[in-house]
Amino acid sequence: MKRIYLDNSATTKVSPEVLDAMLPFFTENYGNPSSLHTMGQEANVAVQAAREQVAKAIGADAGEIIFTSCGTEADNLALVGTAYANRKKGDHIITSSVEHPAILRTCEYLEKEGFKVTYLPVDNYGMVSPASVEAAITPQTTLISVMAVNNEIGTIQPIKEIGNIAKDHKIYFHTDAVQGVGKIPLNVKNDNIDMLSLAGHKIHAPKGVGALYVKKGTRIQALIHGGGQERNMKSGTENVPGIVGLGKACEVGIRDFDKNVAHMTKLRNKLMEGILKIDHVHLNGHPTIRSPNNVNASFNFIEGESLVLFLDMAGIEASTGSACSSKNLKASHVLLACGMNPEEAHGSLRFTNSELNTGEEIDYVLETLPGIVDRLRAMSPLYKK
Amino acid sequence: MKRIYLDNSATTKVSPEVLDAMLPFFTENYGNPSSLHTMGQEANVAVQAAREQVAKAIGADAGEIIFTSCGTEADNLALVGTAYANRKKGDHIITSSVEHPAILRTCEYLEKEGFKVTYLPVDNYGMVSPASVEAAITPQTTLISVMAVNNEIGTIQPIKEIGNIAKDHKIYFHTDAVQGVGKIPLNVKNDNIDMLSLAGHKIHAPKGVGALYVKKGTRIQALIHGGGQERNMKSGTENVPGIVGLGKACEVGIRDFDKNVAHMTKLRNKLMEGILKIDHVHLNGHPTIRSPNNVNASFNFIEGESLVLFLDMAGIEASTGSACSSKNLKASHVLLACGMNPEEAHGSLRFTNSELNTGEEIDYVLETLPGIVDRLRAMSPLYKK
Amino acid sequence: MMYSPKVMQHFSNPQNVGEIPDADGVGEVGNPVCGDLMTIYIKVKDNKLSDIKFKTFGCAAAIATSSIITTMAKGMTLEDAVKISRNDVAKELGGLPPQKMHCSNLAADALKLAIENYRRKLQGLPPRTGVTEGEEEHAEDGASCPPEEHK
Amino acid sequence: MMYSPKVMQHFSNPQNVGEIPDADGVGEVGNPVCGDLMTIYIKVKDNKLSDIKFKTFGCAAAIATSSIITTMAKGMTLEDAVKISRNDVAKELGGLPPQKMHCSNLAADALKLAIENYRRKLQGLPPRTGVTEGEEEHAEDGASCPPEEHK
Ligand SMILES: Cc1ncc(COP(=O)(O)O)c(C=O)c1O
Ligand SMILES: Cc1ncc(COP(=O)(O)O)c(C=O)c1O
Ligand code: FES
Ligand code: FES
Repeated sequence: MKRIYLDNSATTKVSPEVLDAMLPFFTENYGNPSSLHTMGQEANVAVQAAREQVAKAIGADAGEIIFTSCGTEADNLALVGTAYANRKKGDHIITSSVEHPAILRTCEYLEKEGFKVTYLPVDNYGMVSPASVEAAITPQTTLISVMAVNNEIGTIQPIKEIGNIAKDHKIYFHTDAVQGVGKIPLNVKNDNIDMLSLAGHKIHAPKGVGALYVKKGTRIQALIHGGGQERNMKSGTENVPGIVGLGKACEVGIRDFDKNVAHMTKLRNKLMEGILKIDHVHLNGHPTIRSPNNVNASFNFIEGESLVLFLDMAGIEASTGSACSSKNLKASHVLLACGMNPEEAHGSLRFTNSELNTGEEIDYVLETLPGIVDRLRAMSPLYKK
Repeated sequence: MKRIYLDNSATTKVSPEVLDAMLPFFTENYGNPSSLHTMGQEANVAVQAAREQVAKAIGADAGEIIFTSCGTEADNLALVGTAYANRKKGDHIITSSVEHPAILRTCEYLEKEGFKVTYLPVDNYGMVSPASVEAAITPQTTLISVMAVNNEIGTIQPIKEIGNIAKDHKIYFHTDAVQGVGKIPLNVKNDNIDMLSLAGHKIHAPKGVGALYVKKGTRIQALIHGGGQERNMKSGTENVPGIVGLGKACEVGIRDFDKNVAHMTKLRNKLMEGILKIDHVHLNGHPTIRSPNNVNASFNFIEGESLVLFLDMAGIEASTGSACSSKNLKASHVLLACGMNPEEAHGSLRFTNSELNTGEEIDYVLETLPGIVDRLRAMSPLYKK
Repeated sequence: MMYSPKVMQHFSNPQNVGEIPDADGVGEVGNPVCGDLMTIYIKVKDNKLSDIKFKTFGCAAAIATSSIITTMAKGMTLEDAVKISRNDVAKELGGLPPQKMHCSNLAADALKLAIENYRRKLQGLPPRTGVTEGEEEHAEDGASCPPEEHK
Repeated sequence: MMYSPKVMQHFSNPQNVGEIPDADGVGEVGNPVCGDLMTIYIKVKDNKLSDIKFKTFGCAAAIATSSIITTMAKGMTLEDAVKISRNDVAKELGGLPPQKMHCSNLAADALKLAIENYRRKLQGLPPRTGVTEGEEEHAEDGASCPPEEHK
């Protein structure tokens, strides 16, 4: 069966261009970048070139990029690293209630360690208001962390406005842009961003590599100690093929940005319009200020995991924020923060496309989905026609 | 020019078997192991299979393996994770003065955070005495961390004896076995090991993946917080291809263990004997209780970086513990801990082979090295014939 | 796949879906806030379950356990049916992931409640409900399973 | 490569290696504990450096800076030679990695000392030494370069 992959916010296929760039570093130029010999220095040069590519994609300088093992590590380094390094200045952090667990769990850890965290509410579209950020600032605030694009509902946050507020108050501003790179324009200088997290596997680079941009002069300390790689901020032998892949993906992502965004937007709109024709369905997230690749909708009376698995049996790969698919059985914190009731939150379904998807694939989804929804509703005690 | 890679303790070539196992996970089975759909579940199955392979290589259970991004992260997680989780019980850690920076810098970080660390001395061969471990134990000791095989001089530590002492005193025992896997027999049950670090790129798996074995029941907390992957101990989307590669390398490493060790030992002995025929040279590390792949020798009157670079120009890739090749200009802490004077420590040269090296390569090194040593000595103000 | 083939079989092709308008007993359990709600309808004849149907709002495990318990219970005496335990259900399905074990509880509870309500009816008592409201943590032990969060 | 082509060229093929047994001035600087020791020998004729040789124990940068400074200084007047600065040396080599800048200091210092000792000799004074002992930190700024440790 042909499979239709529409879960690109979970992870993406490594693109052939990226894989080609990586391959020599497994079996030919496999040196350790810290080694003095030719093989080592070649690896070192490749890592530096990738650093330039990543920096360029977000308007940073190469010396401001720290390679990490994933988006989560970048988020942890940003939060824990600046919280501790600036503890003398203050102990208060501002974030939003719709962040990824990589931010929320880390903030909870910091709370256990004595820091204070404000979790800003969002509107029904999952959007943080810049005014609420400003209102939450105290003399103890050292860091504001608000994501660029929400991973569940695709809402784009007003990061430039938040960056300006942070700058005015001389507070560090971090944005988790794991879902933003390649989807929205990002420029750390224009947007007044002090730290920015990204992850390779969301942009057709491999899993196992991410990066944190840290503006020159930012006070931050390491999470992982050792041989001093990555300017002492992430010790451990560099994941050279992964880093090369991330560099390439950034280069390609910028090169093809307009084309990709136009394509993704077209597919998204088509899917969104088609889905919203189904009864008792409503869109989650902002209707227009949303990621070009994200459609998230709630299907009343049915539960997301069942929906995802029925779609999977039909060859369509999507995801859900349903509690039934998670360990703690709580419905998606993002949908709840948007003011949705738990029953509806359980029935959420997320499709996230990429430049690799096609219009025919969307047609097939729109043909297949209504029947599945009907079948599940027929089984549901909540559904009375 | 044909290049002879003899820096396998720095990093290794990914073996074709390993790369083949990994490749499908970049562009075909690229799902996120947390995803419910087929692609995700296939990735999940692959990660679990790799967990079994890694566990088997060290006599552990699959549920006791936590995948990390490198050896350094495994070391940090072991030390920081147990230090904090057991802080109520005590605040004292015992380690050795010849550990890798991944351990030493992490211990220094813990000292800054209020923990107490004993750095045990070593004998002239770089060996820790089990009696010194026992003597250092206090009622506050919660963790002993001693490496399995030293990365610079190859000395094999008496970890089984140390494990027994730790067990008798009900103290956790961690061993950094990054240089031990595939070189010496390791069995966490027999050796009374509670935690063991390993890294893929030292055993022909790729860079960007490592693992920490944590015995069931060990109190440990996470370093990196987020989505709860790896039983909450290393959040972040799993590096699926890397993990698959590490699993495969462990399987192959155990399958070919005897053959590889015999081959490496033969090459090592040949190289060691040849090098020791050069004047004013002496072996570093233990003459017999050493890694089958390691030759480390000091060449009086000359400096290691020059030696490495001249060898590199002749196509031979090796490494040195010379201060001149490092940021802080201090000679190798390992050689100094062995009681060597700094001048001699600056002249150290390390060759580390693997099963991929050949006897002809060693012949070439032995033909080439003496001329280079002579040339450098002729330039040296320390050398008077 | 996180689910056994038997779970997937019952999930993709569930048996005895529906309502019994003139049911002798109805057992409704679950908590929509937690994303699960299950109703089991029974018909009783000669102290045996002559018919049984279900409706379920919930995950694949919830649907599969509902389906399998109806096939297990159909034709059983009330005494035997009431003894079907969570483990019986899980075993019959070839196992369930740890965090999904509570779904098998749900199915067993719904059947028990349907039988209890049948008996209460005979005694002229009003039916009981097994539906709870509000947040609760009812996961058994998810420690060894990777949680699924939106990535 | 961490080193410029010019550094590698002077390192792999150093100029003016050796001693001058009847040197007019000798400058010896460095610290073997830090892994570097450098001796520069000069012959002076008509206030010019008619010959110059070096011996160096140290890294590639130390050897290359020794070599280049001898080629730069040969034929210079003492006044000009004594002015050769660390930056001149580094520039001539097409740059040095930050943690290696102190090596270029070393070469400039050795030449200055050789000239100073030549002048002291003319005045009947004993030569000075630039060799230090014991541990010291003399790295300039290694912050932006990856440190090399045994892996
Ligand atoms: C003994 C030892 N421990 C830890 C490490 C760190 O491993 P990695 O570079 O994969 O983080 C290394 C190698 O660099 C090592 O040799
Ligand atoms: C917004 C956001 N932040 C952080 C992460 C964590 O990234 P990773 O899984 O690479 O650690 C993700 C994806 O999982 C994400 O979508
Ligand atoms: S119905 Fe919620 S976990 Fe199964
Ligand atoms: S001589 Fe030590 S760094 Fe150059």
